[in-house]
Amino acid sequence: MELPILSLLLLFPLIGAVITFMMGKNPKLAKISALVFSAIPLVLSLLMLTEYVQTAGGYQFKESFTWIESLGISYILGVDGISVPMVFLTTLLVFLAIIFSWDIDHRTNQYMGLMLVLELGVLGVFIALDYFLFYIFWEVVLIPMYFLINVWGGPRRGYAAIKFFIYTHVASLVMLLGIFALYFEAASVNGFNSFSMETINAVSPFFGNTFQVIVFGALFFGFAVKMPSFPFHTWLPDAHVEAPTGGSVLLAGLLLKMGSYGVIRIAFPALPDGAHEWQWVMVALAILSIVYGAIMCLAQKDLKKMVAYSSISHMGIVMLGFATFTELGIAAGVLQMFAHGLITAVLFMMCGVVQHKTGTRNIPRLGGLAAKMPFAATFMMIGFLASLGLPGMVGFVAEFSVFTATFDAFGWLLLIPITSVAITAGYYIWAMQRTLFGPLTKEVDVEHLHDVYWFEALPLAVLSGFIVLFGMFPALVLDYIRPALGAVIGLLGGI
Amino acid sequence: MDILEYAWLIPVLPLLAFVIVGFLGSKMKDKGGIVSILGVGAGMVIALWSAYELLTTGRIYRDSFEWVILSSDYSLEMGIFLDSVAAMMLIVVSFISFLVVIYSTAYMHDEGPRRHRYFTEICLFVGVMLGLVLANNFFQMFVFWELVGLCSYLLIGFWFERPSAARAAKKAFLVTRVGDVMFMIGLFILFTELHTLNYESVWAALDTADPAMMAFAAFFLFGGAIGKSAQFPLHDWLPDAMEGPTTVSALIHAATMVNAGVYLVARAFPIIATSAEVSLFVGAIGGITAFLAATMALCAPKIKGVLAYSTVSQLGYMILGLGAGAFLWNKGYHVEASIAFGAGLFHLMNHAFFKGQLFLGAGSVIHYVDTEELSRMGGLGKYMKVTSITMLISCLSIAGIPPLSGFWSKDEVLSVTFDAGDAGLTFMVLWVLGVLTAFMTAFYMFRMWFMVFKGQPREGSKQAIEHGHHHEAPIAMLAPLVILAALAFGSGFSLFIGDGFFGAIYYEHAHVLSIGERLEEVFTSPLTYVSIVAAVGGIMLAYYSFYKPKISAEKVVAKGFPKAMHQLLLDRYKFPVAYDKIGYAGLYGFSLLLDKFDRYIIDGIVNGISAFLIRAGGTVRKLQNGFVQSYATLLLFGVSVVLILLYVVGALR
Amino acid sequence: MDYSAIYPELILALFAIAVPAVNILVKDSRFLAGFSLAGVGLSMLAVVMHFVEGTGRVVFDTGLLVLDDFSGLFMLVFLTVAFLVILASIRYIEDERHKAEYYSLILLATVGMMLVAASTDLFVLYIGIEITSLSSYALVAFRKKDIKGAEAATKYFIFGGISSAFTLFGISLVYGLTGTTSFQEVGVLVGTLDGYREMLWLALVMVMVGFGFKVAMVPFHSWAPDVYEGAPTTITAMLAAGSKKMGFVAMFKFFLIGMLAIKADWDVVVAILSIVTMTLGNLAALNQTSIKRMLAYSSIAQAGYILMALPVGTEYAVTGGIFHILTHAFMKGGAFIAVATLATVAIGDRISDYKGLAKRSNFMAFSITILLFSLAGIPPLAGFASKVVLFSSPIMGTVAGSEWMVWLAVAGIINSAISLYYYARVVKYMYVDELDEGAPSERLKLPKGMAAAVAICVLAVIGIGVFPEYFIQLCQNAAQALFA
Amino acid sequence: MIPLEFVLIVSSALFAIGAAGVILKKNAIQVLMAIELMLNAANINLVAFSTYFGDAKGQGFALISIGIAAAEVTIGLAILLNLNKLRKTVDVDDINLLRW
Repeated sequence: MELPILSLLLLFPLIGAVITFMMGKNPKLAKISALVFSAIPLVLSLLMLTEYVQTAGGYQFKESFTWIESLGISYILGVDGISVPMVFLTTLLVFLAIIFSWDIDHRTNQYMGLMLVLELGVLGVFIALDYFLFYIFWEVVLIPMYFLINVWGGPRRGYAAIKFFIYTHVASLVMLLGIFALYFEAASVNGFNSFSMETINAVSPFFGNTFQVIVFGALFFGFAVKMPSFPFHTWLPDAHVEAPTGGSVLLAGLLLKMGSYGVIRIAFPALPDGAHEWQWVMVALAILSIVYGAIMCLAQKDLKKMVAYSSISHMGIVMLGFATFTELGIAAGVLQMFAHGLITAVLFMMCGVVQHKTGTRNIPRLGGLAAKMPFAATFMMIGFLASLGLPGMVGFVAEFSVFTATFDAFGWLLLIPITSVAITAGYYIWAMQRTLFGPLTKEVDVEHLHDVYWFEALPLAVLSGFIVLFGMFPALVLDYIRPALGAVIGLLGGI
Repeated sequence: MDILEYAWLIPVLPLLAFVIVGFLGSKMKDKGGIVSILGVGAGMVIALWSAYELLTTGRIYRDSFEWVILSSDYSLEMGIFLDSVAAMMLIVVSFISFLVVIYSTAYMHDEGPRRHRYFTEICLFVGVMLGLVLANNFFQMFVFWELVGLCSYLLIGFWFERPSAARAAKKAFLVTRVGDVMFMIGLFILFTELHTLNYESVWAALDTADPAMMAFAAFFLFGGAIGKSAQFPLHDWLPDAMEGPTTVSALIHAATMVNAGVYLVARAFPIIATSAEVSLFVGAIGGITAFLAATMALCAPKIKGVLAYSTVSQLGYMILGLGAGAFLWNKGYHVEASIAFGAGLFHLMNHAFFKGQLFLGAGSVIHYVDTEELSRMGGLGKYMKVTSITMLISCLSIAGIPPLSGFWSKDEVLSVTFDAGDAGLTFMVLWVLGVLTAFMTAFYMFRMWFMVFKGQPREGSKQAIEHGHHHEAPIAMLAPLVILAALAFGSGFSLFIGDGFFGAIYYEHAHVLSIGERLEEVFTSPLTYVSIVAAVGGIMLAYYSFYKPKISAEKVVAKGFPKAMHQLLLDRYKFPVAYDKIGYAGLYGFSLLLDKFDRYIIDGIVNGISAFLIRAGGTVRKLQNGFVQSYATLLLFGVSVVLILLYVVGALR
Repeated sequence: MDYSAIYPELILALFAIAVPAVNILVKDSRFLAGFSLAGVGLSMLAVVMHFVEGTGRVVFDTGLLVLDDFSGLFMLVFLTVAFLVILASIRYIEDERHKAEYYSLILLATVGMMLVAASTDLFVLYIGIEITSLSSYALVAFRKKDIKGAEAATKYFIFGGISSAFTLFGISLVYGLTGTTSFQEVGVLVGTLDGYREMLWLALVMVMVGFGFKVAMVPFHSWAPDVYEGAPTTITAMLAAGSKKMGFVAMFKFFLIGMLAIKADWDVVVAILSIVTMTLGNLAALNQTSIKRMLAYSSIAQAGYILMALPVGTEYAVTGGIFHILTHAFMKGGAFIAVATLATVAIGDRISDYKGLAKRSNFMAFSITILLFSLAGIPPLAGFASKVVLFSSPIMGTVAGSEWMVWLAVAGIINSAISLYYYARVVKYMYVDELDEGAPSERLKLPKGMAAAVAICVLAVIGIGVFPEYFIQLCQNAAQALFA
Repeated sequence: MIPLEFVLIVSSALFAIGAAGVILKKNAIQVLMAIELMLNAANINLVAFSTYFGDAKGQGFALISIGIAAAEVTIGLAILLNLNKLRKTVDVDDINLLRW
């Protein structure tokens, strides 16, 4: 038998976390073990990328064992074209985030261990094919993030951490109720209990309409909070502002994706009719998030808070793409998830760098950094430009296709979200002008201003490389995504 | 061998140079100057060669591949589409880029290590600009369109530590971005209506497409051009863009990038031509821009300012020509239309040469006197012979004095506008504006020239002269000046080479005339003399007010309406203020408002809930007062309540 | 006559009586503890034998007591609790006098609980409850020098007296209405008593008071926080994990066998009570300063969750209820024992006393974290597994057609979200906050027995969480046995 | 013989009096006695019903519950004595150290 890649993907972070936690005495060793144990999943995911048969579609590398028989819960793992890029993104970002956090000296072993636990949770979410399993991983993610914010966070970390914890916990519990409803409804159709996604989604056409509408509401609430979509977004800025850089990178790069992933993996296939009934709500929220988030960015003084709000705006684009229910829109949405993961990682790392070197993230107090730290400035520009959708960078194709799909589906309604393209350019370019350019400000300690260290430059360089690579050859990702969409579109009544 | 097979190298070689300079430039002793010259030069060689191939054989070269398949019915392609128009653009872009890069090696010499960044960005620019020219579909054009925008942003902000430069860069990016958004919308319309963005497929599909949507598409695409070619009302970024190095102004903001908009209009010409309204709109924007910019140039205090406004104005001419053409086509005058089409592009080419030359000349002047203020120059003629003479040629050319290049193209543009006047009266008005513009152009160009090279040296030039470098700029700077001056003089004669310009570059109907016919056509029409008179009149006025002061400009603008007008022009019709009002007061203010909303309403609700719960917890907790008898009472009370509940529910059931 | 049905009770009762006698011969307290542990062990063995042999339902001669999967499971729960409590008590009551009585009382209380589990008749059930109550009154008052203990005992006793009076009166009414007190027969007869509906309701409520008192169900809960706080912590553990569960057993039997016929009359009311209970418990727990009191309120909230099973009333729901009782016994028992453990090493029961605990004892901090998160229902811990079954049961009901049940689930999840706040607070104190300057920072030397007890609970919580299958099976069988 | 209703009325009254006493009396001993009243009210019921049905079960149970009540009183008094020793009071209004 060939090796169970997916189980190994989960196993190594787990082992790594345990081992790393034990290295309280020796921080250096803790870092190295964390690095190793995050490198292994990265290798595995690369292996998976090569082994995966793009054209085949459907779930591959499947593993399935009965777990809790009496409730029909089983341990089912599998990946399709939607989850493959996410898995790669996860392993990559965790690995880089660990490198980036090389200078963590406070409770190093715990920090690194938590990073690995986080990886475990997120990977689990992306590869679980059983609703129960999915939910467990979904919740597992919260705890390490709670500690990351709460122990290594900024001044108001206590507030931010508990807000994040409870807000998203409420959301996931509501989602859980929805999953229960699905479970019983499917059981009444099938005549046997099962939490397996495929089993439940297979009978989704038999679910009553009102049932679908209500349950979709529950699920969508859970996901909308996670994405986060206006008006359920307020936990995000606080969490980001307080979280340590590594935490923010994973929070924005991966945790938000879990929300949109849930929509495409669960809400749509399981409740197609519900999706159709809710379409306009989704569109409205998506557009609101896009424009609202973009305008909010203009107002922000804190660089990191600005980036946080930009995440809201960009995840709105994902949602908009999904809400078109067209192959183009959904494919673009998934691509945008991937793109945003890479880009936002760079942005938050840069926030960390600026904070680190200058001791402040307050845009008005910054200025002229480009003169003293050219490399940092370059990375920051790459991040900003990629995020504002510059062609040749990964974000552009996704954004462009989403808007194409939007015009295709909703016509002139496009004119509202498209404004964000200009506004986004507005706040990024303006922020660049005020932080990187102009004369150096008094507030910043010019003498000791130091350019990026190796452990900061390396991840940034790698990410920038990927941003450009996938920007020039989006097909590299899209060829995984597109064949997998047939199933979803089919259920949604497309194609 | 067929050189066109290698056309893809045209952008790739400069981009190669970009990569090499980018990564290794800092190590090189000249910070990548030579490499850039080689890269751009090699690109130019192939470009000129293939342009020659194209123009002589008149063939069209196509090549493309599917870049990314988005979905079963949407895919984006990248490719090459080379026709005579592209060939003309190739000549202009590659050649001027090459000259400018050479010029830069000398001009930027004092910048030291920073040249590394400069050459990197210049190479990138040349590469993507050529890519834009090669594009075979609107999407690809948009991709490179954005990238040239990026380069312009970076290069305007080259001296980023200057707040003014940083601000100018931001303004350039954002204002053009507004245009880009419209461009994007246009793309979406085409894409969803026709499911392709390939030039030829789009042109072919026009007859069957929904005319209303096509009109919208044309309108939005032109919106892109408005931004990039600095047309009214998005023109105001270009004057600020002069914060960049003069070479950059010459290359990007005079000769190449700003023409991208015109090129877009040329490519979208058939789409625009489907709608009379849009064509009219295009023409009107062109005419208005030409006029407004010219007025602002009249009293611009800085040498580069004059040139910047003049650029905007000339771009207006081109757009006017194309708009008139589209209008004529729509009205069925196909031959005139194709001439107009050619005229616009003809002016594009000529303008690229003489304006490039003027900027480079201005560069060498600034290089010499270290100031941009016209009021601090003067009397430099005898110290900078080459510069002054070459610039004089360009001035004459742009003023439209026969037989220099500017004359031919400007005359064509005006005459086609006049023709369009038959079909729609608006164009008559535009023609009048055009003529006035011609007059003003002649005036402000010579105002500049006289103020720089003639009269008594004012303090700026005095210092320069006393500081005793009485020598002209180095050869690396002079050579490009001379070459360009030659072209500024002669590029117009392309009318008489082979089938002539209009025989090579036209829309649908070639317009081949023998030299005699051409000359006859030009010099028999009264319009020609109108424009000549306008030009000469402008020069005369300038001569008498700035060289042999019979008229004192100061006196004229000293008081009353002229004064107010003068001030208004110096304030650029308050456009910068308006932009700031929209940007800061409007959008930023609103965002601050929204921030409050977010903080106190949306987040307020969230925090409110938790606060409420905790306070409720406090109260509930206080109920537990510790007296066992109150507990007992609660118990009794509870029992009765439960009983009542049972009855109530029982009743309800 | 066949005593096999009551071997467990008999064994334990004999040991309970024997402990003081043994004390006369052997003074060593550890031996006493060991002896009583042996008793618990033997009794457990007896129960386990029943499961192993799979002798279904064994009835004691006149049918007042049975040993089936339901009662057996609960006997196991009670015995386990007793085991843990005794194990933890060894060090906890070292310096007290009358240890023999202490142990024997614990055993007696357990016997009472087991009787309740085994009973098929209201009278027997009442007797069982009383046995437990009387011994636990004494246990709460066990620390004679402790003012708080005395006060707690007084309150517990007075409140308990009242509620048992209510129960007795209620039982008498039931007896008067039906002429019988056997659940089965009552269950058959209540359906026929349309004329006496109101009377029946009165009886139902009065009986409910006594049971509600045990499970600390609002509005009969008010004794719980005070008593839990005042009592010796090990005893608190027993009250929370043991006698509380006995109350549920009684309720299951009374409502789902005795009063099932008129379920439509009371289900909504009980549902409301359950919601009120969980909400009030959680709210009051939000800003407690004493961890014991916080846990007391939290166990009121947990009682609210378990009460869900009654109004839903399906076999699945009862499975969930039983499962949550099972897991809660470990979570809450473990939590209280952990508090007791820390008390023996001079860490007070203020939440703030737990500051930086992770520095001083990783084991304790970790254990408490696991137990609390399990209480909050964070996967993959036991609390989550049981909550899944419990909370999904009303959804099942909803999907099956009775829409109002969904509110039970909604209230449930909202409450567990709220509860997360105060659980996380403790965790934050232990892990996030640093030790204050000058505060003792040397590592803690934990008493073996107590640590072992805590460890057992933690392992159980994790084990049940990850591999719940077997336990769910047990609970299912129990539920089936109940409805049989 | 006395009709059942009368007995029930008496027992209910007794129960009510007991309940009132529990709430109103300040002295813990009196509260204890009030509880006893409530218990006995229940016992009266049991006896009455058992005679009414004519089966001995009720009476037997009444006897048992009296026994239990006795035990309860014993423990109760013990607790109160200890309380009195520690706090020098058996007034229920003085014992609220444990609250909130």
